[in-house]
Amino acid sequence: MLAYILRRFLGIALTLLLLSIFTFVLSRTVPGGPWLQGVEIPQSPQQVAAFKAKYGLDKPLWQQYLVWLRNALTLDLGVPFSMPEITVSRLIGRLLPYSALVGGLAATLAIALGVALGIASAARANTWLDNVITLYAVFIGTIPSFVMGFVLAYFLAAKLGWFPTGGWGGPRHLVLPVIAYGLPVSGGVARWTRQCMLEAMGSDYVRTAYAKGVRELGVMTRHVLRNALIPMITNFLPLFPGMMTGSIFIESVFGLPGLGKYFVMSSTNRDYPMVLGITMFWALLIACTYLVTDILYGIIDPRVRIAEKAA
Amino acid sequence: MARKKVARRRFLQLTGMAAAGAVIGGCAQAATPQVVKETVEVVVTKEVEKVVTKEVEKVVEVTPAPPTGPTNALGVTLPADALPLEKQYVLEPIGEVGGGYGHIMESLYNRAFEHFGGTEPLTSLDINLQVYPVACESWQVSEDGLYWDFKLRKELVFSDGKPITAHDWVFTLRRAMSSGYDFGWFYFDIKNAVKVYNGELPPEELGIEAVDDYTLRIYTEKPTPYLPALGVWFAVAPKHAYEQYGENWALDPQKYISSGPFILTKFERGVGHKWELNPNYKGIRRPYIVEIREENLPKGLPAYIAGDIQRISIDANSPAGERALVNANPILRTESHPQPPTNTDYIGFNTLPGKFPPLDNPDVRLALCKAIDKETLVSEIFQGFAEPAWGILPKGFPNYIGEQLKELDPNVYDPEAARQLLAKAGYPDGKGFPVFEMWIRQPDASRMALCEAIQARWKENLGITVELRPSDFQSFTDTAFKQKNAPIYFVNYSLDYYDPATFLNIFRTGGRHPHEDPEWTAFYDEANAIMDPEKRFALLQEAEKRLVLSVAYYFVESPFGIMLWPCNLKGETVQPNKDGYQFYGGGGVGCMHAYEGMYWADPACRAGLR
Amino acid sequence: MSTAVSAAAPAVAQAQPRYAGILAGAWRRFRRNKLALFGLGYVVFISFVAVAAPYLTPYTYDKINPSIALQGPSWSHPMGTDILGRDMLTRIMYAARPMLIVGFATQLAGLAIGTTLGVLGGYLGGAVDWAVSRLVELFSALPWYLIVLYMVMVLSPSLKNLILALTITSWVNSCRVVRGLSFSIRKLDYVEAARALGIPGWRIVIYHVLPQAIPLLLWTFASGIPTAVFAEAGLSFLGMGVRPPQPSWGQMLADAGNYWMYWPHMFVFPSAMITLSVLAFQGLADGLREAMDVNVNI
Amino acid sequence: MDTNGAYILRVEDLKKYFPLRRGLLGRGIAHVKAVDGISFAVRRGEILGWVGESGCGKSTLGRTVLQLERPTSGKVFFDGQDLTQLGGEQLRRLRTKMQIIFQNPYSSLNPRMPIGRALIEPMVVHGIARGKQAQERAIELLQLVGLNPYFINRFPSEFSGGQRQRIGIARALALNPSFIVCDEPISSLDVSIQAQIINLLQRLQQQLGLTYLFISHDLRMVQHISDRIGVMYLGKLVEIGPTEEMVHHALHPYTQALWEAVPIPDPEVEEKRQVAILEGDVPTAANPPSGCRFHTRCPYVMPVCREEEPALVELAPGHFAACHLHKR
Amino acid sequence: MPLLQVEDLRVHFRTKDGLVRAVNGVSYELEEGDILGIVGESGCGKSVSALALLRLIPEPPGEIAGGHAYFEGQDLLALKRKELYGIRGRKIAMIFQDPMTSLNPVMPIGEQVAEAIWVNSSVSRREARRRAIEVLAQVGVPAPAERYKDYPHQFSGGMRQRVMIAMAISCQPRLLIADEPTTALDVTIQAQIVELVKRLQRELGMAVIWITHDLGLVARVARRICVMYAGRIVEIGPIKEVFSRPQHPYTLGLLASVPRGRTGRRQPLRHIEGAPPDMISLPPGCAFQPRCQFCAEECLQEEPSLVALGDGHLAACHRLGRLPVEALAPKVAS
Repeated sequence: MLAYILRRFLGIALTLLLLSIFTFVLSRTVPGGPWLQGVEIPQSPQQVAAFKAKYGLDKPLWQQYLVWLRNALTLDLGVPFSMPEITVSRLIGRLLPYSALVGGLAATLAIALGVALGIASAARANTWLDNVITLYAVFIGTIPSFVMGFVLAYFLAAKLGWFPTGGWGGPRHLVLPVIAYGLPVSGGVARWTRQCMLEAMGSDYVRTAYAKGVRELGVMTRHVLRNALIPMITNFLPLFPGMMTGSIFIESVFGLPGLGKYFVMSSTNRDYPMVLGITMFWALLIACTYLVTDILYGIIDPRVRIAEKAA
Repeated sequence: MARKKVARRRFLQLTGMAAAGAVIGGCAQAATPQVVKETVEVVVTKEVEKVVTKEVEKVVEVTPAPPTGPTNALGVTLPADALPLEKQYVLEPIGEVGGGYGHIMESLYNRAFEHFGGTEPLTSLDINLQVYPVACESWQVSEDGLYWDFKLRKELVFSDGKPITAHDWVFTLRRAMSSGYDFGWFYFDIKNAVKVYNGELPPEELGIEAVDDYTLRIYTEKPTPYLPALGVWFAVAPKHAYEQYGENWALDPQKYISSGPFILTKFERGVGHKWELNPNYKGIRRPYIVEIREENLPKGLPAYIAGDIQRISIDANSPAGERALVNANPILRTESHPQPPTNTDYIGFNTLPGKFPPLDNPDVRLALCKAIDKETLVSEIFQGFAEPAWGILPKGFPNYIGEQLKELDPNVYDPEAARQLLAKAGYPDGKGFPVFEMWIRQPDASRMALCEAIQARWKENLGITVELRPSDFQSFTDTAFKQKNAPIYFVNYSLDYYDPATFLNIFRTGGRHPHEDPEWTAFYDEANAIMDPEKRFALLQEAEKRLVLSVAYYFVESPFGIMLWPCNLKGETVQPNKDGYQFYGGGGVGCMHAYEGMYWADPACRAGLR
Repeated sequence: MSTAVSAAAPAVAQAQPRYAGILAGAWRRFRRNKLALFGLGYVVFISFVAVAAPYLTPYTYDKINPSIALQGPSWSHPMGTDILGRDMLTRIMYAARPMLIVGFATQLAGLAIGTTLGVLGGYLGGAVDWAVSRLVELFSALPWYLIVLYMVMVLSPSLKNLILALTITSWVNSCRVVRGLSFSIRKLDYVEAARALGIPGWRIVIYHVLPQAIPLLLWTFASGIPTAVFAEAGLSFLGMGVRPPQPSWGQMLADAGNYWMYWPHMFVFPSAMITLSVLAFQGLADGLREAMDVNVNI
Repeated sequence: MDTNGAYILRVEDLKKYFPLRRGLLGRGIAHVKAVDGISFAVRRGEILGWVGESGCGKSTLGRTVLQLERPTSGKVFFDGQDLTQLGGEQLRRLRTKMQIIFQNPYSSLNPRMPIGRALIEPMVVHGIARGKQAQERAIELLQLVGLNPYFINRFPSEFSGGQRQRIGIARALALNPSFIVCDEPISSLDVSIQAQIINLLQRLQQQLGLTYLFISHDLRMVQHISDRIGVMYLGKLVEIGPTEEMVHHALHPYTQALWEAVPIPDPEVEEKRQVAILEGDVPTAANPPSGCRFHTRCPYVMPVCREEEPALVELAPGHFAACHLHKR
Repeated sequence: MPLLQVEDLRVHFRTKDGLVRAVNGVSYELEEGDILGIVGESGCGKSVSALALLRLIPEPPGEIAGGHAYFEGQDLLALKRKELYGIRGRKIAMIFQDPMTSLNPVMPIGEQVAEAIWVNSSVSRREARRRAIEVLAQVGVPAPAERYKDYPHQFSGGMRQRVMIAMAISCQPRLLIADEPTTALDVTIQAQIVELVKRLQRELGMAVIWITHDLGLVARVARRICVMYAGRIVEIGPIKEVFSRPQHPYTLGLLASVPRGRTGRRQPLRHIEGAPPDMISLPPGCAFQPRCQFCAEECLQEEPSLVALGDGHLAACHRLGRLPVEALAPKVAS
């Protein structure tokens, strides 16, 4: 197991390395640069040179990369060009909670709602309830989150005044973004849950369970759900980092603080350390989530666990 | 996206300028009697701070006669209809890096804020856009016009109690010009500024000097009649803050040293900032409001209607429909305030010899200009949110002569004449004319539509094909202005200060444009240096005419917007000025921009808005 | 030989002649799926509309006519007009173009890259497979929305760059599908049989491995298109989508988003088109997979 | 055993180990010893039956013999040529002579290839026939296996399991091989179909003079069709000999137990019969028992069995067994 | 009264291709303590007819289209779902073909056995656990207490099937339905399982329905045999009777196609031509008619019904008694 995790970490490290090279090269090959920042009159070559020297941009590309890499290995992602008072790592640390809260809560909502609906629709497969839920799942999934955001903001905020139209202040400010973000995703979750449940329900061991006299509730909880959980978890866990990175639209609609906005900003500003730092951070988070998912998979599925042990 | 640029534009738009040529005064002018009275009080008791407070308290006790509201930490008593102090705050969207400055003279990138709450500028503009002294009491220009003496206010102190002296000003400007401050060109009129900025001379050579502790002398390269107007961009920074805390002192509430009426009390990057009144402030900008909050805010009219944001601007680029929505709502209509145009869009041609023939042929360029029916296009596309531009100065700007320029040949739509001109140049019906790209800097929907309409006119009227190349700010600047590789470009310029020079300066040879005209530059420089305002303006008019006639540029339109703020925002500075324009909090940077002269009254007038 | 055979072969079995052929069978199965039929119909219809838009409408998508701005649906403008007085129906029709171009181009490119890599990895195994798996791993760990955003931003927003950026991420799915399938097909008896028959590797890949991937690939293809539609809508919302005045549904939606209650027609129609497209392509995808899956045993 | 021509195939100490992934870099440390040192030979024109329980490595043996899996070590002489030494291309050309019939008729046919094309493809690839000629030959082949050539353009999904197996056989015959590995060709067929296929295989063998390595777990069928039978247990060949001998005078306790366990379709016999049941489970091939691999289940286990691995010895003419009981 | 009396059982599946009449009028009786073997080819309805007794047919697409199954006087097919729980596991238990997929892969085997106990009786979980260990020991799982927490995949196929059997007999049912329980196992293990079931049957005195396609196995296990073809019973009767005097051509063919003992090597086997029919479009008349060498005109017209031949031996063939039985009689192994 330990060896497995170590091997996976090597894989993640390699992934991150490749990604950093890709992002690094991409950011340096596009026209423009940070020193052209909103300046109507081009700066003098001396100014640009001074700037480049200050941020080490005068060195050959590979040297810059190696410097970045060396620092990154000590978790030093550099200082954003545009925010000299803070490091990229600290900025991520400061803004992550907001993205994580919105994305995480939305994912939680999506999963909770979706799983509940999915189970209900699988348990009553091919009934009107199933049809209604399937219809909901299909349609809700076709609505982009920002559209949902507009609709909710109008009704519940602008019109009824129950919630603020946006901004950051407290739990009340979270309600709309989380719903707007989570609801469309719940459709997909419900469909996948239903599929997993049905798959488990059609399996031989469920037939065995019925044959030995277990009642429906028991079959559903002890046999169907326990097995369906495995593919569900492996699919739903990556939703968390996925939704955290995608919260940029919701941040934009509701004017929330978060990493997404800063990523967009940094890209426009050619703020290399920020772009690279945020990208690498999310990639690390996503890769780790996959790893955790796989480990968890091994924990909840005894077949995998033992196979690992035996091997 | 256009974040950087948009932010800056907004930042500058807030300096909203009114119509009709205001004369730049050579002497101080009091903004309102009330402010003067305050000033006097402070002057009298400047030695001991504690006395000030007591005196102020006394004033409150002694004169209860008119019904008054609460008194804030600066001792300013709010009008009777004001809401309690805890409601007297200004809510601003958090700076998206670009907007504003931690300290006005901070170096490249250190921008986090968007107002002059924490710094004292040399001069400012009142709501009538007249220059008045802020950190100085008065100024005096030398006989030859080559240097200016600014008499500084002796009572001013930093928030830590240290007096603000001319040495601080000298330090601030030297630092700004030698540390890569990205708006350094604001100060290029100062003697040796360009060379210091480019690192060719040491900062000490900058033409700025402390004659004594309270007299600041600024030398200029040549006579610069608009220097006081430029003074809105001169701010003072505490030398000891740099020495004590290093570069980033202005981004830390623990270290922040304010020279203005507000002081930073919270700074969480990306999350929120807060400014509160600086009780040690002794200057003349004395706001009613007690707090500036910068937060992540929602956007759009619904948020405005719901009261979650305090102001919103609507222009031709706003999401579709906002204007109609405002028109449909009587309360919103009362809350909307048109702003004067402050910028101009123009098309530039790369006339560098041999670079993009035949664009170096004035006849060809004239043909291109005459093929555009500007008036129709602008009114159709901008729907009242822009004035057609006949020269670089936007309508209403001092020395605006649009009516005269309109008659000039390049501004007259005449497709037939255009065709003939083109034929004369060797391209009958556009045959053989190269396919050029028109680079467009950060087009929004309406500008893009405009460019496409122009593209269509050229095709229809001249038979030539031009391809549109929308581009981001960086790539555009790099290609069009630095490499000078764009044959045709569509770009915008916004005012920096309140004088025609702000616009005309950019057309000087050696500036950003791929067009060289030393003759015009010489003429303009001479005209610009004339100290007699009337004579100078007359010659500048001539310069603008020549600029239009050079056909290196074709001026298209000056867009403007409408600012909405709640009807319960009251005070002197939100009143209409002499031209009928109203500015939020006095108009923005350079114009009393510490939100002075405004306060929140009872919101009853907004009832039923939802 | 054959004489002996015919004597010994009364056992000629009656192959049930119920299916006329593989395609007919597929079509028969496909036809039964209502959603898939709808999807197919929609895709055909919308493609026709996109191509023939100039001939279907008397208006142009960019002609401004402020005097009739913001009108609700009427006979002359069935979907109303937008803020600049442009016919919404016309814009909706033209907007099908970027949707289809982005969707098809990204998926096709992704398919080409993904299939090649997937087959190479899955069939050849070994070091090639290791490299492909690392690549897939790399791209699945990408915060892909950010990458797309970043690429579109730095390369300047245009249809071409949008496609480029989306392609970078769109190949991963098909690669994973093909790799997994090749991997399992490689172990199937008929591939073993082909090897036993001395059929060269490239032939095995082309004739025996790849055809099996077709249903899944078609499915990935069709179900990837909604992703592209969403991505385009999202980028348009952030102002990085298709350039105005060229219309796209996402952009129209983003424009009208905050004002949907005042001019529902500006919001409802693009929104409905996105919903319909996503539904149609998903339905088509599911239908295709079901229909093409001749062999339930693999 | 080595005579020119008498033996079409000779296998010497063949081993096939599958590595188990383990360790930091996934290097295999443990192995599943699917085939662990097996030697035997197949006479030209005979049917060599090969039995063993699932997981004993009999299918792996078949594939390794044909070099579909490259052996870990050992030699495989086919017509005097050592297949293990041949490169890919040489081997590919030699494939015309040796073929395989698979167990599962559903997975052994490409579902997206009409059966005619599946038959023609190998001929074209090997340049045996092309165009019309190939078509004709395909028709012949279909007739040969008892299928109506009318269906030549149909897809496998349109055929029943038995018919598919016939197609699989036709495909194996397409290249005119002399040696065919029948890898459990009937075990996934219905009872009434099994006999059809067995009969077909038998007829073809006689008609075309083929040699079969007939792998199956169905002892009755193996007994029915084979000239000789080999019995495998956990990767080892435990006994091999002529069918009569193997059935009536099995020497190895495992072979005996196998015959004992097979039910006889006659209730009268079964009623009287007292079945001696072999206890326990088959151990895993990844970790086989020491000594004789059968000792964990053997009713006659002796101390030596745990220590020492018995060698395969000829105990009667052509009858070999690996058991300490029969040490001479 | 017999323990189980099945009358005209019909089970249909509604598939996209059409209606599958999987079980098409099946009737038989089973006495207490008897062992009935049901044989037939795949798809003949033998498993479905058994699953239908416990109402384990997935509905939809399946449905019990008619018939009765009286078990201890109750019609199983008419029971309410709640009442079924009193039967399943407690009175009638079932074991399935593939013990790997039939056991819950994420539940320890001990718990699965214990579950069968506590859902069917009001014992505590602890008591259920104790009894589960007992039952596991009874079916020959070595060290059941230690292996209680092990998961199915840690067991060999034979052991898994023992666990399945343990679950089935844990409540001492009156009837055990074994649905091809040894098909997935090796011969030596199969022998073990067969002996185990036979032993338990003796010990517990339960009746067994043993479904298989292996004629040898049925000869070893069953006392009566029921041959099914295309959803119908074609022949049923005491095992020795049917084996020695098969009356239906299909039974004849099946018996003939099995190589018998030590004879007939190199002789072609007698086999039945063709393949089982497509259950969606059954041939007219007798379902076996397309493959029957004795097919006559009447066989094409009408479905034959079961005819009693005495001694509980029944067969469904139009040409009963008119077949050249001797010519086909299996050569009995020496």
